[in-house]
Amino acid sequence: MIEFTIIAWVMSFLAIASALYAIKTKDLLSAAISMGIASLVVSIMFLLLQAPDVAITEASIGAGLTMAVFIYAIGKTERWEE
Amino acid sequence: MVVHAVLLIAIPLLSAFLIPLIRKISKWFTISILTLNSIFSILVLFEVYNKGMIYEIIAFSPPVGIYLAIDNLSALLALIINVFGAINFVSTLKEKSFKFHMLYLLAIAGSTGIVITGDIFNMFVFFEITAVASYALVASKKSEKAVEGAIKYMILGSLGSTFILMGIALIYSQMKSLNIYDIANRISMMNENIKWISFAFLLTGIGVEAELFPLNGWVPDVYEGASSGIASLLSFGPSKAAIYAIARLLIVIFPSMHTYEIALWIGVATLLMGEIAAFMQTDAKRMLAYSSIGQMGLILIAFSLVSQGIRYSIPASFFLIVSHASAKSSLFLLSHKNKMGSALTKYGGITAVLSLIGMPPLAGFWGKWYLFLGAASEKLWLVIILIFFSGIIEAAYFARYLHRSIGEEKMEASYAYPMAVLSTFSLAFGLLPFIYKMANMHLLGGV
Amino acid sequence: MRKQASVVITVIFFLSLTFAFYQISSSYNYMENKYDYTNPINESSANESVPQHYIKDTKNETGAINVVTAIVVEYRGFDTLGEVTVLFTAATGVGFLLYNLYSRKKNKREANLILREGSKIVLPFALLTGAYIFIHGHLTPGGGFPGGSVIASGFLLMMLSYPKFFMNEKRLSVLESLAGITFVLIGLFGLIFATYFLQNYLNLGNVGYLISAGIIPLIYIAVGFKVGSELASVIQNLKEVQE
Amino acid sequence: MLDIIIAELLLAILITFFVGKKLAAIIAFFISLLPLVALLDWASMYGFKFISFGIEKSMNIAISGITLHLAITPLSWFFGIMIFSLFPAIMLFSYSFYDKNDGFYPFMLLALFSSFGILLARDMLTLFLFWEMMSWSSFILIYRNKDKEATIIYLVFSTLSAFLIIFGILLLYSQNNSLLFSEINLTPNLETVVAIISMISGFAVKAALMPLHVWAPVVYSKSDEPFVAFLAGGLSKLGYYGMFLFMFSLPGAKIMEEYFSHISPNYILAVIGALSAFIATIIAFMQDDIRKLLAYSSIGQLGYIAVGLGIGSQLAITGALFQAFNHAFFKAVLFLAAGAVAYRTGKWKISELGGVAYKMPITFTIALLSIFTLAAIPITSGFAAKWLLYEAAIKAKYIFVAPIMLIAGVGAFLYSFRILYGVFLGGNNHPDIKEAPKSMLAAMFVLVLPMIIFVIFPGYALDMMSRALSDAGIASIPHTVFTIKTSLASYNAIAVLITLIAALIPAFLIYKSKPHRIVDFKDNYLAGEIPSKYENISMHAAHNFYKPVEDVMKPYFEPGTIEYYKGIYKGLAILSNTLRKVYTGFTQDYAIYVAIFLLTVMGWLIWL
Repeated sequence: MIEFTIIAWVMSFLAIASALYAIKTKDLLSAAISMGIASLVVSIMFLLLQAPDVAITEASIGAGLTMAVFIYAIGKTERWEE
Repeated sequence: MVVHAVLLIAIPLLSAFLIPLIRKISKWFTISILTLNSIFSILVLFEVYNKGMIYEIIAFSPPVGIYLAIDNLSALLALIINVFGAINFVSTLKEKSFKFHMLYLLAIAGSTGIVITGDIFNMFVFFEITAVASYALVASKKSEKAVEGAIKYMILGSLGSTFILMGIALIYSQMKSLNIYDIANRISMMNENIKWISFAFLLTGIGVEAELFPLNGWVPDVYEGASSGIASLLSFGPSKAAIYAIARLLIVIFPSMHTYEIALWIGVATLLMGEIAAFMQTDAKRMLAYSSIGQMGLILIAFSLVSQGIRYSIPASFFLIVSHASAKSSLFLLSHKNKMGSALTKYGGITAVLSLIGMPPLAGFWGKWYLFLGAASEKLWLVIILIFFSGIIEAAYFARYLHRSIGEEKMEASYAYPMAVLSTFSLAFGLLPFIYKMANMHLLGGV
Repeated sequence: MRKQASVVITVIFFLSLTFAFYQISSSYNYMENKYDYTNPINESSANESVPQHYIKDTKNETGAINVVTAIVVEYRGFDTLGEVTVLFTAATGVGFLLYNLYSRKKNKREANLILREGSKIVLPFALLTGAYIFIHGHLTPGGGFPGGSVIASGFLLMMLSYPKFFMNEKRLSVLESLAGITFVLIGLFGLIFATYFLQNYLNLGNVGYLISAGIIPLIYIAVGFKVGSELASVIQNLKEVQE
Repeated sequence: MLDIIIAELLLAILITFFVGKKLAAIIAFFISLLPLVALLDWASMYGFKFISFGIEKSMNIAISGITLHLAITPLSWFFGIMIFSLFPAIMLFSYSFYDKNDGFYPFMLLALFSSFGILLARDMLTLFLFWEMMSWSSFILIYRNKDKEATIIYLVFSTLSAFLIIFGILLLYSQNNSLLFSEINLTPNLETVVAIISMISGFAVKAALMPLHVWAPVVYSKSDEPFVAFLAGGLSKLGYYGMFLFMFSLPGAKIMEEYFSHISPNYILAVIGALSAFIATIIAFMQDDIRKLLAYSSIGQLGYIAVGLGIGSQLAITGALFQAFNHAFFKAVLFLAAGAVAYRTGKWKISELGGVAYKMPITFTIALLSIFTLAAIPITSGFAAKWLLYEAAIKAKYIFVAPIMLIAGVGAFLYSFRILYGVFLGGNNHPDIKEAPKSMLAAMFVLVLPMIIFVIFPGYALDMMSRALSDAGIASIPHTVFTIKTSLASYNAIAVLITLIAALIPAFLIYKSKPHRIVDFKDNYLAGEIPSKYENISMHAAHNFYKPVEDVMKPYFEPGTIEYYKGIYKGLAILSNTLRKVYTGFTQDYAIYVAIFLLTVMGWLIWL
């Protein structure tokens, strides 16, 4: 059980850190990527919490497709926030 | 004949899915589907009128499954959304894209779903459908203002959706149920603080759609940017559905003195804010948008009077909803050109304005009358005086608007006819005697 | 001023959220009190809480091993129909707004060799995985949504590696429509062959086998196709937009 | 029977929407006779019997879950006679006044219908319902004329009036739990008093009492004359009907006197009425637009009625009712006459008119008779009414009120003179006009008849009033057909008439004995005013006739009530413009609002 707790803490920290980085950074591309990382971490959390269905969905949509949409959108506009 | 209320949602969804296959005739198909749905909604209304509240189970009986729960107000709102949707569609006939028609149908289906569902998560899902369809419809004018409005709407709307979801999650964590009546029966067992927190989340989330102050920053921009037909759709569809959702929240799930009081003062703030902001507005659509905010406040006040004035609260909201839906959608259609050249538009515009100000025998009068009786039975004199104050301001800017709209220029028939028909509803609902019995039936099966 | 205010409010906001969740965790217990329904259709309901019902009776009632699937498709199938529609609405909205902005003539840079060759190998597996996920939705974790999105991500991979890769939009939307129609029709057949909308009217079959659980696999296949084609078309729409 | 009358009225309203101008006028004329027929039928409760159809005296109609209680009372009968006599005449007048049917007839009939409803209403909701219908039908009639200020100001003030009335209704309802007049028991407590005062101020808006009169000059001067004749003659009387109903039929006046030990609102009402009469008279004789002049004159004359109601004694109320009756007719006639003159000349400015009497002698004669009544020249019924009021004020020791009223009465001569001289007499500015069309003349003649009758038989008028008063439990003044007896003196119309004729005969002989000439308007002095060099002066005698008085008075009236209302408007505008800034247009701000809202609701519910 202790391993689970440690992993959970690490994962939460990672998720929050990458989310904060996504807010903080001026580079929209890395913001999108760090959002993807956050979703990936969250999907691992889901898996640990025994919700495989949600984990699969989160991984493919949150980490995959959403990021692609963001990146396409950034490609059409500006990469750097002013 | 058994009326399946679920068809009100299933048919537009089915046809929305079907439209890409029959792109060429999508316009006429949409019209026929909207007409069919209007007929269904009228049948549902009569069913409710004859039998009282209807429940329709979907897949499994609740609380494990979902059901639709239709009371007099939701039947009325379903009727308004579908019938007005069909009439209002005439004004958007110029749109050729089949995707527009799909989105229109989805917005109608979503708003109908919000009002007839008896399950809180299902309500959220329909909120999402309505909201997403509305964002696209607002932006469909493709002008800069429309896109700006749509983006604001989208940001605030998604914020609101998140809050609704959080509120639902909090409730589910405690009650292990999503059925509104199941929750309502056992709400007293809920942890007091979580109850209030989830109420706050739900109120905030739905309040964004229901144009409550101060959650309504998107309103003026959206109504200004959207084309007249869509502004009209928004004024009778999603916003009315959302205010009804708040009523269910307030009256069924969280009935308590505190929530009524909070809703009352939010309503008063919304009313005053909307009317005062509309007073000096020069752009017609923005003025109507602010005025909508005010009217939503009025409806919320009506809903919040249920503790003492329950006898009057439901009829008041019933008539206010009808009056506002018909009058405001008609005025938004008028704002297409703001010219009342023909007799038809004159009739429509003047009837709408008189109903909003509350002149008998239009529906708006009965709404305000029952609202006042309800407030008087709770001895809320301050609230009554504030409503008077806002009413006078309303009269001033509407008179100005009417005067400005005088002109020889005529509007297209596709705007003039729906406008006149929509206004007629506030006249008809004020005069038909059986409407009163309908209005006076209790909300949600016996509050 | 605005910045400071927003910082302060955000801090307060999160503090209160923390408070809320603390409250929840401190009072977390299953409430198992008896129901007291005034409303007539609920009289037959069990004397147990909804989660317990899901865990105990899912197999008998729906024939699905995966409880989540049973909940998503059967017990709360109407919600799923709604969710599918949300996605559909979003896809339609994106397509509608970007309709006049397409350009397909631009020269685009080729992706590098590894990506190109790798994606050729990965694509069949991605599609197969996606199909597996939604066909086996009632047996194993997964279902229509993840399956569809896995398929869509396979196509995303193709778009990334071959900038000229292009899916026929009309066919995509026909597929999407057919899948949606199937879903609603399955529901409507419930109204006709059984009593309620979306009610199961097929044989539940042998629990645990591929062909079992009544309408669940059918719906999930429809959902899978729908989600896959929608997401793919959304991405394609975004990709093809003129700059 | 009554339901048939109501149905016919409604049907006629619908039909007149769609038919042509002539047919609409004819239908409107005959339909507008219906209420009069009903009233004559109901006259049996007065002991008269003219015709008998056996129309029910009371009826209940259920509509939209509400029961409308309708019944006739002596009080409403009295007001009904005076209001419904106007309508047929107005319809007759407008037969040649309008070239096309653009909404005048249907909405005028709607106004008629709702006046009928107001007078028959036996519960507060019915009263309010018809009151509002009246408000909006007249709003549409005003809106037809496309004047911005009139449109806005009328709608705002009728909304204000409606809200004041409904506030009173709600206060009374919350105490008695009934809307029926017969079930309302007034008790002297704060809520009742507030209710009565609120209602009186609500009705005072329509009655154009002084601080709430602002809409009247604007609307009167910017609308068509046939409609204004109804506004001034009929609608304002309905305002006083409402006041009378709540002050005396329900004894609101008594309750207020019981509640306030020192100065009761009744006294304040009397003072306001007197001031209204005084100030409006002074403003009236400064006007150049004949419609504005008549509008201010209306406000002044209506002030007398308020004085009567405020004093509240037997004499005073009789005087008030008498004054109301006279005013209904003479003001309608004057507005119609102004309309007839404008129909022929197209002018409303006194300084552009003149000598109309030579071309339109019948119009002139009729207008002259009403001006006599307006100016309360002895022998006219106007004099009888005002005399009763003066006497009541003196007897009630209203030291402040009586002199002001007297001065205002003299003021009425001053502006009546302007109409007479500036419009009708003097040099002829309009050589090629004709007499007004016959339908207009007939309309005006019908309306002037009661004034002639009551000159000789004031007793008949008092008969009608005494029944109306008995409704409120007030005994009538002793009178015969020719004389009115009060404690101070007795007024005998015949005696006065004989004296007057005796005095007039020598005057007439002197006038005839010498040849005289018609003085041209331009043949006069400038009354001591030196025209400034660049002023585009008119040499018309009526132009700046009272300039010296005006120069003295104007500084006191300049920052009048209108300025006060403008101040309110400006304040609201500033408030609106400030509050609108909440909507900054930045989505970030809106998101912050959402968070604040969430926290507020949460905090409120958890910690309160």
